[in-house]
Amino acid sequence: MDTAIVRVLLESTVKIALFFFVMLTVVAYMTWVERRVSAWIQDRRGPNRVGPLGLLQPLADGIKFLFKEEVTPPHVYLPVYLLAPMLIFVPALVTFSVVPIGPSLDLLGHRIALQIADVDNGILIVLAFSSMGVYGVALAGWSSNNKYSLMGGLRSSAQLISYELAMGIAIVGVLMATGSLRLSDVVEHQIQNGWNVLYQLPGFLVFLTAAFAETNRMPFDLPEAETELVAGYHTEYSGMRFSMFYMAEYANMVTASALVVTLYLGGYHVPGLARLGLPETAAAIVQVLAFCAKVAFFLFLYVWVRWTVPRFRYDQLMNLGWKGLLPIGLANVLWVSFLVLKGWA
Amino acid sequence: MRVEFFLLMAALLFTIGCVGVLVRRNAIVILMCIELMLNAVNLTFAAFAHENQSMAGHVFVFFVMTVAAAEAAVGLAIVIALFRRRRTTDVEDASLMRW
Amino acid sequence: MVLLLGLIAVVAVFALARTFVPARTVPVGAALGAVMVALVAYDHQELASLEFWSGLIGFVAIMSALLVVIHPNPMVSVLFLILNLFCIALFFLILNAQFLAVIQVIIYAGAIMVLFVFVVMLLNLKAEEGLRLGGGPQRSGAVVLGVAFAALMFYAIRNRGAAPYFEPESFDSGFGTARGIGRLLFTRYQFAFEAASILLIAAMIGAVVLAKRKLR
Amino acid sequence: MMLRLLWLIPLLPFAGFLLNGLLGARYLTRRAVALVACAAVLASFAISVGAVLELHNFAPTPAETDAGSPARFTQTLFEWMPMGTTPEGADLTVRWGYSLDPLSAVMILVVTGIGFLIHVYSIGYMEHEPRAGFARFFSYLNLFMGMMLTLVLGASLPVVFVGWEGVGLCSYLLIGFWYDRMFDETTKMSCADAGRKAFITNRIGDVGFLLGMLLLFTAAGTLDIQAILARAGALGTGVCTAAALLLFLGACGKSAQIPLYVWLPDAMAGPTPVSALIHAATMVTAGVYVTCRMAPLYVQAPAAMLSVTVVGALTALFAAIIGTAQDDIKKVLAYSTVSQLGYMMLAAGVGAFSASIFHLMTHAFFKALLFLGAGSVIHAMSGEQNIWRMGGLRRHLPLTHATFAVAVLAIAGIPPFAGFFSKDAILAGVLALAGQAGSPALLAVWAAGVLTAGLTAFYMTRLYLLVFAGVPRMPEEARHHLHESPPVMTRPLIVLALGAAVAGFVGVPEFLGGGSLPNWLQVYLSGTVPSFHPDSGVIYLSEWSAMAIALLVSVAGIAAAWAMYGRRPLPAPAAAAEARGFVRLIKEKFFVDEAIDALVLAPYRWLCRASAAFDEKVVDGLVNAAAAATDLASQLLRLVQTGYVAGYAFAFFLGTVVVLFFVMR
Repeated sequence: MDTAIVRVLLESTVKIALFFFVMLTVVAYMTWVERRVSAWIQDRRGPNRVGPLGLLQPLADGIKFLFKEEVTPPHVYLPVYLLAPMLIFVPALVTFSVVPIGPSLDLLGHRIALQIADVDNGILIVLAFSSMGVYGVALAGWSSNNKYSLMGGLRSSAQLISYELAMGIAIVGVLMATGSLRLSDVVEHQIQNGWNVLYQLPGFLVFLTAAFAETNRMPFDLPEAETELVAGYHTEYSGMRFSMFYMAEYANMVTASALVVTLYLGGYHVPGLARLGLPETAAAIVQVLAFCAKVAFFLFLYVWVRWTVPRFRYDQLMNLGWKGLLPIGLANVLWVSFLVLKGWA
Repeated sequence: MRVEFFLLMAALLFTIGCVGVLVRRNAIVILMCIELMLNAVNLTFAAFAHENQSMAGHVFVFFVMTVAAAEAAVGLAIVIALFRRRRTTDVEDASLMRW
Repeated sequence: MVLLLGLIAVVAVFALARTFVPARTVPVGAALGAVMVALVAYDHQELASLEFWSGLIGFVAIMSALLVVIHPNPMVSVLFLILNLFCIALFFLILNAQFLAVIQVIIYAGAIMVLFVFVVMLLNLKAEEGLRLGGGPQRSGAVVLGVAFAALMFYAIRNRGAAPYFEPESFDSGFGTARGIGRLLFTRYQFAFEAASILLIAAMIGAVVLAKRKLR
Repeated sequence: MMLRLLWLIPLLPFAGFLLNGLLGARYLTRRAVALVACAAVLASFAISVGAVLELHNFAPTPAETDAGSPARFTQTLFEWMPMGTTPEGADLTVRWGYSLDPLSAVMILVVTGIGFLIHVYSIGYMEHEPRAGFARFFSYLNLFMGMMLTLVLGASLPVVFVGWEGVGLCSYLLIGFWYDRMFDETTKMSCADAGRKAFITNRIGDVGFLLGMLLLFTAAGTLDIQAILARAGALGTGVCTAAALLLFLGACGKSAQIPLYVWLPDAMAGPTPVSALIHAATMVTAGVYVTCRMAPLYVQAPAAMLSVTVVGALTALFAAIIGTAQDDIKKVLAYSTVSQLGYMMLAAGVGAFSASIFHLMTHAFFKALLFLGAGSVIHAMSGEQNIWRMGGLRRHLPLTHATFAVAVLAIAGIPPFAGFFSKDAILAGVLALAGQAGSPALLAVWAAGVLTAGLTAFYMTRLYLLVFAGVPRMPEEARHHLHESPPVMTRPLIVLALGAAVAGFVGVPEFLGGGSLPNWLQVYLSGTVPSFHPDSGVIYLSEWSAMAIALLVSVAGIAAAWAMYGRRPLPAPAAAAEARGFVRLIKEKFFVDEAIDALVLAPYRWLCRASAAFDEKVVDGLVNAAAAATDLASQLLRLVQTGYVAGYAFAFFLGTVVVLFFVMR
């Protein structure tokens, strides 16, 4: 085996392990953040018993989930029932692999990109894997063999498909401006020409809304609307399998936030950093931190919105998706093409 | 990697799809078998495109996908209409169009 | 070597398909992992080769295709078809058709198959009863025909003219990219492209008309 | 100059036809219609006269004239059927051309001259027709003129055939002119039926003409008449005989010879001017004309000549016998025409072609005159045609009577009227040939000719006596309507009477004139038709005595008629049913129509019915069986359509595999 492949394999393995660890940690702590923020918004205290400020709460939850009995209802279609949580969790993680969290830098004599996979068709891969998420929801609903689950699954898949479209249209604007499908190019383009959000505000808003819908978060959490569907597609799940859904939701949130940041808010770009003349490594660290901060803001926004906005009705949801976001997205495409033609973007 | 490998693979997939169409009675599965066949053809296109270094094969794959999407949409709509009327998706129950 | 791996893949896929009970899955998976590790230890060169992965993907593709046909439950068939589509997407990648690979995933796996899942869910289809191979003359005839067809294809492919042995490094960097396809699509195949768009609209209207309960 | 306008001669009447046919019924007044029609024919006549006069001074090359070849002018208008050339290089192209030579010169003069007179006469005769019918009548007449002139002038056989068919068509149209009227109450024959009968009978002859034409084309490689005649000697007797006989079959149809004469008596269903023009003066002589035109061919075929002679003689005698017992004024004239046509054929058969044409010309005069006179009588009698209800018309119709009497004398062969000379020329020809060949059979033919002459004199006198002499036998009411015809009708009669009186002098036999009055018609025609010159041999009778015998027989016929019908009061006519024996046979026209009906038509009808049955049962049966087989096969095949998609797909896949197998094998 020649050294190049060994190096690539090693590098990737390290990156993946690191990413996995960070991701799971963030996901775990997002549950804590969620509860704390909601308590704050509702003028309560929130979890504060386990550890300082309740910081060990996610750990406790995890332990609890692991040790809970896995109840497998007798009427489910087992193979698919088992497969569904994995299908919903994996795409969320995989999507993140194409997002650059920082510039490439020299480390230990190698040029290393702060990105797991810098592929040509990055944006398409994002779309591809986000579309995979539908299966988890749909199959979970179907295999549970329960009409509430089925309804939840159907609704959810319809919702995901609808908003995926809006999302795709919004991304087209970014693609046109950049002229490349590579996400690092997208960031590079924004560093050169300014953030996309500045002149693609409609696209940004559409993408953001669609991202909310894609993650099944309030105000679009119809698939699990407990008042009408008990708990939607994951009614029959319990224990670690339920926690997979739970974690997948937060993983999706993180990925979606990272995508919003990458596509519209310049990714790891910090305006004016280049002028400071920092050494490359330090600058990279600053940029990674900036990226994290931006993502954190959006994660907070998710929580904020969840406890602020009421849930849509199903028809309102569909109307918004097809009659609201889609036209706006198309208008955005027109606008960006105008800009591109004029050479302003 | 000889291109023959992909051709053989495509041939096998195509055969399986064909046999599936003949063997199965569920309209949805039959449609899926047709998708299988289309994919086998797509693979052949891609293989030849690679062999000849011509992107035309890719374009054809693109169009095949378009057609497949249209076919799936209409086919499934028909299946739904059929199911609504006759409570079945078995193609052998939908045999009114005969002598 | 490839044969051995293929055998393992067959066993794995069958295990996954037929015995999806966790109790049995765990030891099989573990055994599989152990074998893999042993193989890596034995011959890592082989593992890094394209032939090995192609063979593996091919076996998975064939097996999943077979299961699409064989499995009585339509939903399982759909899932195996998705697996098959992924395999083909990987083939596309191997054939330097990266754009096609992604498109394959987005359109086929992400859109068309979702439609299938949707319909299966909507109709709440049960497993097809009485599905067994060799039942009835037509089924056995179909299998015989299939074998004959496959044999013909093998014969044809075996007897085709000498083909170049491709070297991935020799390729033009633009081959298989979105840019390349787009260039062709909007120049040489402009008309076909427009026609395809009309086809899609027609299919959309047709599907709506067919599936709608009552047209207002 | 006039010769250059040859093409106008048929074209002018044709233009008149178009003008009257398309506009006449709606936009033109009677006067205009009549003017157009007559002017067209008159112009044709004028051009004809000019052309014929010019033909005398015309010679293609002086050398040809010196060699004694006929003065002939041929005008080729266009290539009609370009058929390329034979491998040997012979030109097969058929050209549309007209040719004028002495034979056709005589014909066009007769046709246009007499035609013009009849046109004028028709103005008066048809005055009671509605305007549309009037215009139709004249357009038909003009069309007929055009076609007849095409026939006469045609330089090649197809052109002649066009005219031949065209005059047949006009004959059909004009016989059936009063298509809504009944012609014969006893046999329920309408005028339209009569027209059909004429047309169909003619068609039978036309088949012969067509076949003869094609045979000549095959044998000679050309259809140009002069070319064929020039090669006639090289064709061989067999071909010549076959072609001559086939052409003669056509002539039989057109010229009403046995056995195809039956249409002519029924053709009297048409208006009388039509009978005069078509069925007496011009069209019916077309057969004789063509026979004479192809004379060099006939000369090469003695058997054909003999057939012509026999058929002509039989027809002449047969029709004359029937004519003695007819009660209808026009029927008498019709049988007379058949008889006289037989005479002409007889002449042609013995080789006396110029005599034949001579008789054709004189006959045109006096027979047209007879018909027109009969028309005048019918006009005066308000449509009555039965001679037993006439009588004593001499007082009421003096002009008609006078002219009619001239015509009767002419046809009866009384010198110096025209018929005497022409009939004598024919009889002399027969006698001369008989003398040359030493054949008693030809003497019998001569005897038949003489007998016919006597019978002709008999029935014509009978007709004259019954119509004009004696006491009136018509009803009282009809007697008051009697009136002489208007001048527009009588003037043509006078002109024709003059012609009938003097036309014979163009063909005075040589022994009579001795040079002062040469038989210059024969001289004139000699270049075109082979003249009959008995060089030597036994002559049974001297020309003088032969002529005397013929004259005596004619006078005897007149006397006999006078004896039978000149008495007063006249005995009532015996009804046909009451008559016995030979008289009955004559009155019933020898039952020829009935015989044809029984011998030809009945088997033919049976054949038709059998064919119809064959068609319905066998042919249709086969078709139906095919349909039934298809149906059955479809019924079986449709079982394939099971409605099961898998079955279809299986068949599809099977087919694919099979095709692939064969493609890759």
